[in-house]
Amino acid sequence: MPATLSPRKALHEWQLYLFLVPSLVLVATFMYFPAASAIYHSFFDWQGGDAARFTGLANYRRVLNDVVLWRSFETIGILIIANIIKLIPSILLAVLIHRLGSEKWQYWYRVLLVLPMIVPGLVRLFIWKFFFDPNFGILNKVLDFTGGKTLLIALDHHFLRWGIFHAGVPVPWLSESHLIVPSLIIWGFPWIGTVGVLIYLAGLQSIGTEVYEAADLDGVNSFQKFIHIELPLIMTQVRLSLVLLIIGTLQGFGLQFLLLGANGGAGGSGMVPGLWMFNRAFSAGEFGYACALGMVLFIFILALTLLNNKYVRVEK
Amino acid sequence: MTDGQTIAKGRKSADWLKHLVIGGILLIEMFPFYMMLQISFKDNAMFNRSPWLPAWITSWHWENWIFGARLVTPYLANTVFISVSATVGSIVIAVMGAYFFARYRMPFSGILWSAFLVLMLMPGVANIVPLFLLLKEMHLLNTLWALVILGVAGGQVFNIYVLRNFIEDIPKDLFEAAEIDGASHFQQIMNVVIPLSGSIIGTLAILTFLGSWNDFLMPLIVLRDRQLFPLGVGLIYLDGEPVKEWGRTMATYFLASLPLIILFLFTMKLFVRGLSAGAIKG
Amino acid sequence: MAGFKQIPASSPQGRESVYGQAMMLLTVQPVTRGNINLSVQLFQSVIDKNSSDDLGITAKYFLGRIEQIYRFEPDPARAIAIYEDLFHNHPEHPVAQQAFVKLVLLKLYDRIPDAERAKDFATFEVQGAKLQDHDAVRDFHLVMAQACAKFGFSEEKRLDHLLAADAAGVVKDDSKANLIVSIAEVARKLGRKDLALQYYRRFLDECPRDYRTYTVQQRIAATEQPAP
Amino acid sequence: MNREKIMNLIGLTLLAACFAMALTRVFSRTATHLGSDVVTIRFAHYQLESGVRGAFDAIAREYEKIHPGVVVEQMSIPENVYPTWTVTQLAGGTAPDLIEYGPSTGSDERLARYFQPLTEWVGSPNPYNKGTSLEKTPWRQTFLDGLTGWPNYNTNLLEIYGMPNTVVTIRFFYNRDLYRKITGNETLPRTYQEFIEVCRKVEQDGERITGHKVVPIAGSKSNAPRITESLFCGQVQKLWAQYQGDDLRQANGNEAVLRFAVLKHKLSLYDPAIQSAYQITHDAGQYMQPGFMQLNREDAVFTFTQGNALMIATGSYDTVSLTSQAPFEIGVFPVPSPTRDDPVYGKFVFGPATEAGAPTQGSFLLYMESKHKQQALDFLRFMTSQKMNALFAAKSGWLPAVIGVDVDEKMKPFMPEMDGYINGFRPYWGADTYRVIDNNQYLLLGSDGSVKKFLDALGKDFDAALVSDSQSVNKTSRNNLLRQDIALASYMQLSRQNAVPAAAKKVSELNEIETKLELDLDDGILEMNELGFPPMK
Repeated sequence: MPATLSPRKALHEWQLYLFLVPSLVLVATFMYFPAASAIYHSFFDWQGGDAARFTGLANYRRVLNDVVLWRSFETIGILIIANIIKLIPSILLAVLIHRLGSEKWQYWYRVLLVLPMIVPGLVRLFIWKFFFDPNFGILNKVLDFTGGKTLLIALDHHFLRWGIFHAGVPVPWLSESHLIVPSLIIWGFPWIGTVGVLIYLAGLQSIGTEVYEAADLDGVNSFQKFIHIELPLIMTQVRLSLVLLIIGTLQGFGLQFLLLGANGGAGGSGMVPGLWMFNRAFSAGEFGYACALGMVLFIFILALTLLNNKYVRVEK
Repeated sequence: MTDGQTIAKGRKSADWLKHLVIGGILLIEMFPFYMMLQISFKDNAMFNRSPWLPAWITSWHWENWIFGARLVTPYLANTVFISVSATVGSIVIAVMGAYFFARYRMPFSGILWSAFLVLMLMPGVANIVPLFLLLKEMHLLNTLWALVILGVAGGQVFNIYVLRNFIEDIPKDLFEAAEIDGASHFQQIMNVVIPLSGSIIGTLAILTFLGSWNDFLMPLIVLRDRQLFPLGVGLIYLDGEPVKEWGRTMATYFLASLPLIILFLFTMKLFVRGLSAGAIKG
Repeated sequence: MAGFKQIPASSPQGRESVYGQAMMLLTVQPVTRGNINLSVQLFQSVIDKNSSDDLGITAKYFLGRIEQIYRFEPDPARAIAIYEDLFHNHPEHPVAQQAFVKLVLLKLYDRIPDAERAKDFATFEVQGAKLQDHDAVRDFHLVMAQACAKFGFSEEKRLDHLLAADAAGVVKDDSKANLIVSIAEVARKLGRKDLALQYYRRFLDECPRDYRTYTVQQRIAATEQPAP
Repeated sequence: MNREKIMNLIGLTLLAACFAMALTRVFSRTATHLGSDVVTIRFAHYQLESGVRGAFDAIAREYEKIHPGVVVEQMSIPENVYPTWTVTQLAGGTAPDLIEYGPSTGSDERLARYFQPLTEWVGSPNPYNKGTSLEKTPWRQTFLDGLTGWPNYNTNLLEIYGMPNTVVTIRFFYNRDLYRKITGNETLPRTYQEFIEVCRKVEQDGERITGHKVVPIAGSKSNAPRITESLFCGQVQKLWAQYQGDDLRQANGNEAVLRFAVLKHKLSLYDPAIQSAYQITHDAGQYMQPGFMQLNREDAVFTFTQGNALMIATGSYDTVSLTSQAPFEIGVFPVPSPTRDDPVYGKFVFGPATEAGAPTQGSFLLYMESKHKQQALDFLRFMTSQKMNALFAAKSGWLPAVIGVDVDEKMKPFMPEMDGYINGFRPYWGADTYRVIDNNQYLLLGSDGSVKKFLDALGKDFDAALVSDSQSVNKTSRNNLLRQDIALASYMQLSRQNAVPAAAKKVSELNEIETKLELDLDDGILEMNELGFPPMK
């Protein structure tokens, strides 16, 4: 953390504030004004037009006993835990690339990592929807071919008792209430966040080569090298990814909307808080209530972010 | 300082295994890229017959690419203008802002920082309407400057949040050394901050550039005259066609990303290698 | 609103502008309880000056409307009291007659035991006969006809009210189409064949392109040939 | 190391060069401002088919020919962005003069706040029909449905807002070669039983005859409801007749009576008619490819054009795109609904439903704050004149909305069938009941789905949805009533000072509308009070 300043020195360094002014002005006008409007409208019965009725905390009282919202927090909880676990592949890939002997290969792998970012989402969506297609999809073909299907049927019969896997009937991955969350978790295998990898690589770069030489001398094996050298040094980046992940997952609903529609799909098991906010605003026309939902969601995200900052310690 | 190649021999031998794993993962990551390329040479009938395997070179449909080129070129000038100005503006202002937070713990910096943090956590439901009204008041509607300013403002919160972490990791004595030589804050940024966090600045620049290069929602709402439209708007029309011409769409998407690829090949060198190498020596 | 304040409240235009200001307060967005209360006070000040001229009666009518739909927590009882008082004092004034229609609607559709509702219905039938204003007569009969269907009063009364509404003259095309079909249907159910056929035929030539055309033709065919 | 420097230099110069080129292009562009006396009329829509855009363009050019001082500009906006685009343009006051009706422009609140009611102009003939058979017909009656239904006539506001360009009918497109190969003949099914017979034949012998798996109907999230909803509505024709009231009102938009009947347990979802409606939905679902509910429109079209499905149900607007993509000949036949003598489903049905209520679409709304309102209205009259609608139908391949426009042979089977009974209600009666049904329909349409499993699952979620839908409808009618009351107050004032001649007539109209709205509102509030729920959220 930066050194705290005595008031006298701070006065001397007053021109440092000038550095923040441009950013502050831009953010205040173009980001704060719309956000403030959302907070303002959460106290109104507002249907998106300019007619609005002040109803004070009525929207917030309604949020408290909104069954669909609290059910959607269960789904989002599972997704957050899954996404946290899905951070690991990106870290491992970054470490692998970093440990490569030749600088030249490291550079070319870094370039190859940037390319997928350019491919528009439409293409990725097309491929993954095809992966889950019940009749032609790869997943069902692989399951049939490797006997995984019979395993699932047995599992379902004896253990799960959902009664959804039947011989001869293709598995409807995205239209069966029990299968939607697992499908959302599998989505995007092998879960490489190219942005994440680049950020970790930037962090790993600050490790001097002499540190590795010292570790080799002491006969440290590669796993201990990871735990004691590399992981601590990129903890700031990991903590950063955790924050971005929590915000992204809790606010995000694009994938659920594209795959399952505004109602959250079969059994409503694809319903997440962000999608419920979208549904209330655009399907039911209750913009004021959607703003109140937004505020409640904001408080959840804030709580999780503060928790993350407190418990994910970063020792230098 | 030994060159990279001769670093600890021990690690070199186990590299083929690493190459294998990295290569495998990258293959999966590059699959969409392959799909985009091979589909771009097919017409709908060929695509329907075999969506996955590339067609024989003899039956490639080059007219998809001509269609793509004719569609992309009119939008290029606007897109480059918006993306470059937004990226440069966003990074410069963000670096200054992050420097303020990271350099010293000034009075009120705690409040200001939480003000920034709050914005990042705020989910946007009805943000577009108030933003539009604001732009209307400022007579920025139907101008490219509106998109540049939105690009710069939009990137601030995220960029400052990321940059602050990295600038704080820079050892303090480097700053003190520069200060003793009489370097002003501005010179400290130029000589210490930028060289040391070159790669993260490069990554954020790529992200900001990409964001405004593909953006279609704000341009479509803010702009009215056709000749002001950027690339994102042109592409969204392709996606809207009820009869989806997959071949043409993919070819156009590839051509739309070509300038990005060329730019990254060069600027990647600039951010990754040039700057960081210098810092370690310094 | 600043414009209104310059004109002194006591002068004749002053009263008109106070009325205008009260009306403005109901339209200013966003609607707040404070604005509504202020509007009530301004209407009341207009009435206190002169409660029986055009402006006074209309102001009182809108006091009733505020209690009925503008307030965040509507108070139908107060609205009914205001409308009764208005109609009682100025039965001949069109606005007061419109208030009577609102009164009828509020009372019949309030949560009251059926017996009491039937009694009210009877008294309103008597009082309603005195209405002359065209709009009030038409709307009164439309409300009474709908109440018959909703609360199961006699179909004959429903038919009479529908016919009376048609006699008074419905303005909008689509309400006219609904009215004509309703009269024909009720007449058919009551076995008054000639009246039913008259209105079915009137529907066909006044509303040529309607989704009910085929069904009406079927009804005419069924009604014309003698019952098997 | 200097090779690094050179590479960096090249990179930087390249970037700078592109930027410089872009700068010159952007700033050299002279703003093409038009002369002040030229009037620009803009109309925005979200139909991106090239044929449709070409048709609108042709109409715009024709209009400019006879009105030299006017420029007509077409703005086509992609459908997925259209709601956001319209909301901001309306809120910002920069909307074009004519906007196409859509989910984001069609709510009562938006219509009443931003669009000009056209009721007063539809009574007189359309001047651009001079010299045709419709010369003296009122503008309104020149349309196939006389603008009596959704989306052009709003039953809550009792006003006409939209003037349509086309009418949408749902048909089955079928693969003629496959049909001949599998059924051995060319006769098309006319009744539901014959239709199921064909489906059964495809299911049994399809694979044997063609050598690959064939599905009777290509289904998807957007195609399946086209058939299942029309079959559902057919099955509840008699049931709706009991609730529709003497004015034979349409079910669409008047579902309040059904919501209260179910909440007061006078009508149960297990009612035989409703069960038969869900049963017929289930049956149709069995003949679609498994897991079709997760697929979208492109997947269904892909399956059909690949020859893996015999039929696909969609709107007449898909004719051009389907015929261009399918490597085989395509035929068309209407969705066969059960007849009265159908052994299983006959007893709940009057007969085939009228398509007079078929939604006329591609309707344009007149923006309230348009700077050239009269000119825009004139263009709207021109666009919906018989001659121009014929031009539109010919160029776009869509159906005309105006009477007397002859259609080429290929489109004849799509023309709406006017004769028929009033159709029943759809399964959902508001945003929340739609959500609950959408969430549970996999229990009905899945491979081992059943009506009982589906209805049991609806349970108390459906009741809660009925309450919340009723509450939001009550609030909408209260808001509509407030807006009417304020308009009425100002017209009362005008007519008292007889400043405006037509004020008295307007007062009479507004009183009539208010009476209807207040009857609906007070009915809704009474029902909710009797049920013990707060009338509004």
